[in-house]
Amino acid sequence: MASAPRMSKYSIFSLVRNALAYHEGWEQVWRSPEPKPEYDVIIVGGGGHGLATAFYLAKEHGITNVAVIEKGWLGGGNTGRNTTIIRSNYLWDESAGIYEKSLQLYEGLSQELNFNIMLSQRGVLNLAHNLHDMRELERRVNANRLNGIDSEILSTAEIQDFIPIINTSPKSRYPILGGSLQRRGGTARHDAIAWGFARGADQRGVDIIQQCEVTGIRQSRGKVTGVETTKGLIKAKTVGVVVAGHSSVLAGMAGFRLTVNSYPLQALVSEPIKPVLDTVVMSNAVHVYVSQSDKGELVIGAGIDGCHGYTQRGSLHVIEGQLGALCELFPIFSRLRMMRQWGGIVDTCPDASPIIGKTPVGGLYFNCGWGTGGFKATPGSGWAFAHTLANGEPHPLNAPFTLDRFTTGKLIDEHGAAAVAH
Amino acid sequence: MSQVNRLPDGGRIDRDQSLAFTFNGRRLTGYAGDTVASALLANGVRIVGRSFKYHRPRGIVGAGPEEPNALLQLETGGRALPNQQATRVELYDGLSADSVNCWPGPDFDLMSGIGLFHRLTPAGFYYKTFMWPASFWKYYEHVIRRAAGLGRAPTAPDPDHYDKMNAHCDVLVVGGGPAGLAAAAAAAASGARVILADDQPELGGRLLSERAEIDGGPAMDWAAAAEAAIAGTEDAIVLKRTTAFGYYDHNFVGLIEQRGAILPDGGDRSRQRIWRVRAKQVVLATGAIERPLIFADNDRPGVMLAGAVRSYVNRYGVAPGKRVAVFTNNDDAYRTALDLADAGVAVAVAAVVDVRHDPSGDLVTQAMARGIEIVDGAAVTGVQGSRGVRGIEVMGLNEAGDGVTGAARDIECDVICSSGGWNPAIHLHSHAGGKATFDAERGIFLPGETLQAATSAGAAAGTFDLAGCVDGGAEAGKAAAAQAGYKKSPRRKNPKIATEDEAPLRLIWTVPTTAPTGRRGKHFLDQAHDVTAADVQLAAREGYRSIEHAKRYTTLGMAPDQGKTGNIPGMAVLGQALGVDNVGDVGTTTFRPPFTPVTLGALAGRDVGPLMDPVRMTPIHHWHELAGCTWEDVGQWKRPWYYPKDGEDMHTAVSRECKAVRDAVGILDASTLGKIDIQGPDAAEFLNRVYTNAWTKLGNGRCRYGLMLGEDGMIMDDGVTTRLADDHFVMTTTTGNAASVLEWLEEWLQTEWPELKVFCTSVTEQWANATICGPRARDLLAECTDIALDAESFPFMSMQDATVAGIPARIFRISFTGELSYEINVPASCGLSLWTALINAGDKYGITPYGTETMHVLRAEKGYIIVGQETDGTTTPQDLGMDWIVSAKKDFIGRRSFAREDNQRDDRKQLVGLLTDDPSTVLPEGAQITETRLERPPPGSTVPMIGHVTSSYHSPNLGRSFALALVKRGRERIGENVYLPLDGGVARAEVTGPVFVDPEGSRIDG
Amino acid sequence: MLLIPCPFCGEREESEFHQGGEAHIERPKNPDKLSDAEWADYLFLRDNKKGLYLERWVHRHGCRRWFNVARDTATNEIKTVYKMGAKPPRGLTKGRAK
Amino acid sequence: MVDPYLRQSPLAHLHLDARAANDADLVGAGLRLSERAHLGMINVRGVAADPAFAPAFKKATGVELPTAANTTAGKADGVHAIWLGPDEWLVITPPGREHALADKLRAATKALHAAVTVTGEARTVIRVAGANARDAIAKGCPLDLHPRVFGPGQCGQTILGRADMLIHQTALDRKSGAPSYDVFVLRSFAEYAWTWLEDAGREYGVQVVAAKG
Ligand SMILES: Cc1cc2nc3c(=O)[nH]c(=O)nc-3n(C[C@H](O)[C@H](O)[C@H](O)COP(=O)(O)OP(=O)(O)OC[C@H]3O[C@@H](n4cnc5c(N)ncnc54)[C@H](O)[C@@H]3O)c2cc1C
Ligand SMILES: NC(=O)c1ccc[n+]([C@@H]2O[C@H](COP(=O)([O-])OP(=O)(O)OC[C@H]3O[C@@H](n4cnc5c(N)ncnc54)[C@H](O)[C@@H]3O)[C@@H](O)[C@H]2O)c1
Ligand SMILES: Cc1cc2nc3c(=O)[nH]c(=O)nc-3n(C[C@H](O)[C@H](O)[C@H](O)COP(=O)(O)O)c2cc1C
Ligand SMILES: [Zn+2]
Repeated sequence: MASAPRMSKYSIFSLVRNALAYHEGWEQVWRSPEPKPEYDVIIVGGGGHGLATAFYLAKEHGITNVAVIEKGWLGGGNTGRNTTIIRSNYLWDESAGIYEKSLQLYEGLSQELNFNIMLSQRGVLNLAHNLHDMRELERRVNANRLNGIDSEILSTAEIQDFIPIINTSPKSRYPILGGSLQRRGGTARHDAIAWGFARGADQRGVDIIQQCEVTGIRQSRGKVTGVETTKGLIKAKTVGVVVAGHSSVLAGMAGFRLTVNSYPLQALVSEPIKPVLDTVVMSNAVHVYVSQSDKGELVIGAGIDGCHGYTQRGSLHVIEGQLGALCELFPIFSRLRMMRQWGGIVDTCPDASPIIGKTPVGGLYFNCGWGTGGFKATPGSGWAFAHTLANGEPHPLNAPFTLDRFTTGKLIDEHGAAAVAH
Repeated sequence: MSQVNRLPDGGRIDRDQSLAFTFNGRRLTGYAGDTVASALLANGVRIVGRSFKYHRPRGIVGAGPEEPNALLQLETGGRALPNQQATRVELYDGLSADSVNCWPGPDFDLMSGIGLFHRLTPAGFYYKTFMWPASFWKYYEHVIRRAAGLGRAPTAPDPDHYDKMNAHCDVLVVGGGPAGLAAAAAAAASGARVILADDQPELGGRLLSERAEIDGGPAMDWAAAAEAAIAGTEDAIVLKRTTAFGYYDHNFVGLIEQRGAILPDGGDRSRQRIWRVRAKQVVLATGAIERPLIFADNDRPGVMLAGAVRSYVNRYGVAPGKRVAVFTNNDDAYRTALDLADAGVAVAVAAVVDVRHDPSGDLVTQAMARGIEIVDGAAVTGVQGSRGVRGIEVMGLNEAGDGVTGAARDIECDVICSSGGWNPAIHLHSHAGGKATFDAERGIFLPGETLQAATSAGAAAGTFDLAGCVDGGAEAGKAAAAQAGYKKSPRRKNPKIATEDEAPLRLIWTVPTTAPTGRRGKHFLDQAHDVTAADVQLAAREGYRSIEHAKRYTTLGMAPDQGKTGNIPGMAVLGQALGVDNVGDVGTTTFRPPFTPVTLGALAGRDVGPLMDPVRMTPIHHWHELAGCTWEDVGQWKRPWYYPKDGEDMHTAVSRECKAVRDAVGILDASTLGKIDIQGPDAAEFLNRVYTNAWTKLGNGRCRYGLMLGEDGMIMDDGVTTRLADDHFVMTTTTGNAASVLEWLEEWLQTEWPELKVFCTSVTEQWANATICGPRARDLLAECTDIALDAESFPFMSMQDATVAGIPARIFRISFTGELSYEINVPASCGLSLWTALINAGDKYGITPYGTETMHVLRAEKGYIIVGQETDGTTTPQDLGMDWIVSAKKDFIGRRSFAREDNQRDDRKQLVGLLTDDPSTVLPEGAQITETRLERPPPGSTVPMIGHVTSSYHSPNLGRSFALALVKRGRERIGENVYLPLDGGVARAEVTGPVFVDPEGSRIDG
Repeated sequence: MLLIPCPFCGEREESEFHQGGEAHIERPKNPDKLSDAEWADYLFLRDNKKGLYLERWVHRHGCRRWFNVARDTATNEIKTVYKMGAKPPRGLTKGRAK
Repeated sequence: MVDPYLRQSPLAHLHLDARAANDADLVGAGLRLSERAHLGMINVRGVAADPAFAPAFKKATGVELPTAANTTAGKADGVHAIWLGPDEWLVITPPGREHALADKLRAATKALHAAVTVTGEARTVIRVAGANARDAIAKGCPLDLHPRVFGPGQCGQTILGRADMLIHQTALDRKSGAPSYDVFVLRSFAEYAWTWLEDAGREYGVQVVAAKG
């Protein structure tokens, strides 16, 4: 099948070589092919998860006759609008398994993709402001460590040492009682994840078809046969749907319902400033989290908006609330300014865990429900979903995350660990 | 005179008020009415900073929110303000400003060497490198981080405060230029409630910068009259220095007002105020933003926007240079040439370079008449002078506009006024989902369909002539008022405004030079982020073809100015690189709030410090405080955690309190418990449905414990409910869930069971609750009341009305500690009286106030659960061994879920007790449990867990530690050992039943 | 920032309300007769529609009444509100995500 | 009946009387605050559509049942009724009269589906008056309090800062013509609400005035 179109590698040497040629020799990161009538596998949704799935299908399973179909521009969904926090310190074994796999993949991803994703393992600190928080953190840290995940408790004094600008005054309304730190956690450059996976998948022959919306899911005798799109019918016997906030819309096309609800989740950035914050700081109790990007902006988020929505924007009062909390935690941020705010559409599950696997329709698989926290899972989710699509059965890492768990009751309740978005 | 560029007269500055300020330590002066930018220009300062990536010298470009370069650090310490646009900061006496992103200063910047490597650092170069060796990225990152960022954060907490104002109006007009003034005046005249907001210190908009005339006089006279008329109408609010920063759903608009006399210091007032405006109708008269022509080295200090130069000349009395060239594709820029030519001898117009052949509008004719040289059909192909413009190279432009012809000619000049036309400021229109349509003739986006009740007027709507702006504004204002219900509008006469005939512009998106773009000089699109046309072309070449990809790959438009000048040219450059026919098809990136950056502290408002969140206080709160308790935050409540006596640590205090309750009597403030009054003939049936157990047969005056589940079968809340009469119950809930349980009950009543005749009313705060508890509780109570207290007259789980210490009370004999206990409820206002009466009377029994920690120890000794501690949203009554409370005879919320497969698993976690081998080891709550002795594994490998510790304390009554835990198959394991890998090694514990004290319940009656 | 017309109190700011999810999900009369899958359907499966969406709100900081709202989740336009127990107004019927 | 000396309003510890005495000669304060402590309050639930309900209510209280949304009936310094919702009202009485009135209400509605609950202990009332009363409240209340929309006798349950509030515009101030409001808050939030209002009023000048009951 379609052999790798180009294979030029990125390196300091290629940069110098191209500089001498006025950068006119660079190849396309990905092609813009017209869809073929049929593929072995179609992936609907060109976000990080969809592209990672395509990449691992090609790389790990040798399946390259694959199309990724994206209605807008690749990476333009939640992948392009998240606050880039990466960590694996989840409570339950099932979650720990898949998120830790993901973090491990992240750790080698720049090299694997030959695309610098700027993984910055600067540590993620979760704050506790009351005894209940403290207990929950302690429980999670203990569970993490038995699951082989680095995690530690910091005292208030240690937090102050670690982050000199944080307000640990016992007089604040909700004083900081302690925190948990995952040092391997951090951030990565979100766009680079999408672009790196896209480039890697494209190099292995995957067709990435942008500006092409899936409008229907064709089935025959309970099995999927293809998808209708704004560029016509495209056939495939295996279809993986990875459309995050739009999952219910796609499920509706296929004739079933999901357990997800779509909400706006907002984030904002401050104007860029010189480095003041070297760690990701999150607080459930006062509802805010913040990190500083390599470019200098503070990247700030909180919980989801109060009502369903597909508008990709949210309500100002949510932002107002989160900034009250932020200025309490970091009084020196009060005079900095918000430069831009935006929203994404997150698909939340009742137990704050994802759904990755089979659906009532044969050959049709869904990967959704990552809600406020799936960026960190991107490589792991793609890796496991690729396995699922390639084998028709889930990998043990994603086997617990079935849609069926809502029938059996075997939920994986990660509300505590999922936190205020992340 | 030090202000070398100050014109001898003119401008709206107050020359009698001289203001001293410093720039990078240099002492300078300006006048009241100046901005920092105009004052710097007046003083001949050209280089104000260094560019983001290449550290090129940069000067002032604009005169308003479009400014990409002049971002200054204002003041220091706690009052520091980074990244302030010099064009928007009003000058004040003593102002101190510094350049950002350069060291030691903008004139000589050590980092400027970076520029030499510019060829190695095109857009996105970092994605392609810094990957080897893998472990080195963190060092590279460190360097990148230090190099990035602009200004510096303050170094101390903000000394200022901020506030907010909610406001409502019929018509909100954003922008106080001619269109906005006309709109607001028309709307106000109709009787509508009007808010007019403008971000400048004076109303007038562009009129402040122009020499326009209305009705034969200066246009600003007309503006002043309009302002007076608006301000004179009842209910109109005119807000200056107020920026509409975001337009949200349902006509909600956020404004930010600068209130302090000077920007960095609010004085006594809030420094800034957020106005949260809900308008019936909005008129957007936000004007237009000029865009530059994109030519080689168009970032040299001295290259400015033509309209901005007009502002400096007319508004601030400053000529930014001595010999000024104009480079334009339209007629409007000729106004700059004319105004400069009229400004006096101090400044000369070198030439107007026009990309059009034979330009012909009225203004062109005037310029010719003034003897200004016009070089038509020409392009600026190069700029001389790297630290400031010294001259330009001009060549002919070919027919297609993509190449140059003829011989190069140099023109000496020190300022270049560049104009590529004006873009309507459609930002606000777009924030809340409004569409934009492309006008290919003029190369601009116009406001299209909107989801909001809004109209755009004036330049914001693409009307560029003054008469049209005034007229369109008035029409829009009138129509908006009519939409809001104010139909009558007084007749108005259109003011007389002469309109010059202007010829169409010629769209040249990148001005060609003698070499392909990027090979000779740099064509900057986004000066703030150092993004060039070549960068965008590279993005296109590499496949980042969507405007959104190109934006993110090059960072075009992502700086604090959000691409106000560069985005549209950037879009066009991309369109041309992709070869699309209509560059408008490329589309814009999404406009997002805020229009200009908004202070985080202002968005937080007054919800910081002591007002960050209410502290809920019980009626006895201040007694506890005087008693020196430590507090526990429970939701918004403060509850006494424990009461340390002099020198006591927590452990000693809690032990003392625990002993007192088991040996004598303790007293607890339980006022925070939720209390819900439930009345109606169907009240018992209702309880049957919301609780797991049965309620119909509960006798009057009797109490019963209940568990409430979610429909998923998991425990949600618990509490004791008492029957006061056949049709009257009072329910208690946990402190944290008081509000949510009431809402839950209402939800079921209102949405699912409207046929039930039941009313619920919260009485949580109606009652104060002092709970006395311990073997001497009866003796104590007997001293304060007349009712019979023996176990027969007042049995466990019953309630009586009585008088306690003279106060009418409801006494509940229920117990959360296993001891004889009376929960005495009195009207809240009497809570403190009751408490002090009991404390006084209890003195001889050794009464001891105890806090939540002791309460937790005591209840755990009895194996009583706490929702949220022994449960975590995945716990069923059966898991806790509470099958006894689950009725098999009736349906209730959550019951059906028990039958599901996962609830039938035999390895579910069950509540048990744990006793460590070492009685002094208090296990950490949250410790995980293993079946066999296993150390904590090295990272990367795992150890199977079978449960975790939910509660763990030292018990003075047991003389040892104990714990409750949820353990897989826990009840089967009673008597076996389990292990807990901890920080200091592995602890071993025996699994026991969950009840440690008085399993027979013999203490309950005292 | 929605402006929600409470059918009882009139137009009020979104922050006074709480959204309670999809409307018209009736509790099954006889849960025991349902299969686990049917029960899961009632408990968890939702239309989560993009476009016209029927949802329940409670005026939490106002009159504390629950009511229904027909809102377009793609634009946030509120078409109408109606009381609990009332059928959705004509033309605004419940349906799958589109 | 409880002796009054036993009772403490939720703001008692702020010693407002002393502050009022202190502020007595203050002129020009734009915001005047006082606590109307210990007002009697009765929460009444009933079915407005039941034709017997409004008459029963009137009979017991002497006040017309306000059935229009956001309205009140009766005199703000005597017995009055505040609309809380379609089936919920708050009856306000002068201090000490609530139990007797509640009994009357219970008797009058005995045959109806109604619930009568004394709830005055759960709240306190802060009277907010002065030329800037509306401005101060508007800093944290999303309701439109403009006189064209919200006049004397009107009420609303809404938010003040981060607390719930029931606001009732009692009258126009005789001196200034400015509206005066009764702000009802739960007693646990009383100190927050008071502090919040004082803080909001700082720029206008705040005068603590003695309560008139
Ligand atoms: C503000 C915000 C902050 C967040 N912060 C974090 C964080 O800090 N850490 C973290 O781990 N996670 C975070 N998340 C969550 C994270 O962003 C997502 O879970 C993750 O990016 C989901 O990736 P995805 O590839 O599944 O979805 P997306 O990136 O949303 O991709 C789905 C794609 O499907 C496409 N699509 C939809 N419908 C169709 C159709 N009919 N046809 C074709 N294509 C279609 C969409 O256009 C989209 O591109 C955050 C989310 C948001 C919104
Ligand atoms: N001939 C041309 O090419 C041309 C082009 C554009 C404009 N003009 C002239 O400019 C004038 C346009 O009049 P107008 O009233 O439409 O606009 P204006 O530019 O005169 O006034 C707009 C006002 O709105 C303010 N503003 C913008 N955004 C704001 C926000 N978000 N919040 C608060 N204030 C904001 C601006 O500071 C300004 O004061 C006319 O005189 C017109 O002739 C001419
Ligand atoms: C981690 C992160 C950092 C961002 N930093 C910036 C920034 O520095 N400047 C900027 O204008 N936008 C920044 N954005 C916001 C984007 O411009 C954009 O708003 C976001 O990707 C959502 O897309 P949309 O606004 O086009 O819908 C950032 C976004 C993310 C996710
Ligand atoms: Zn209401």
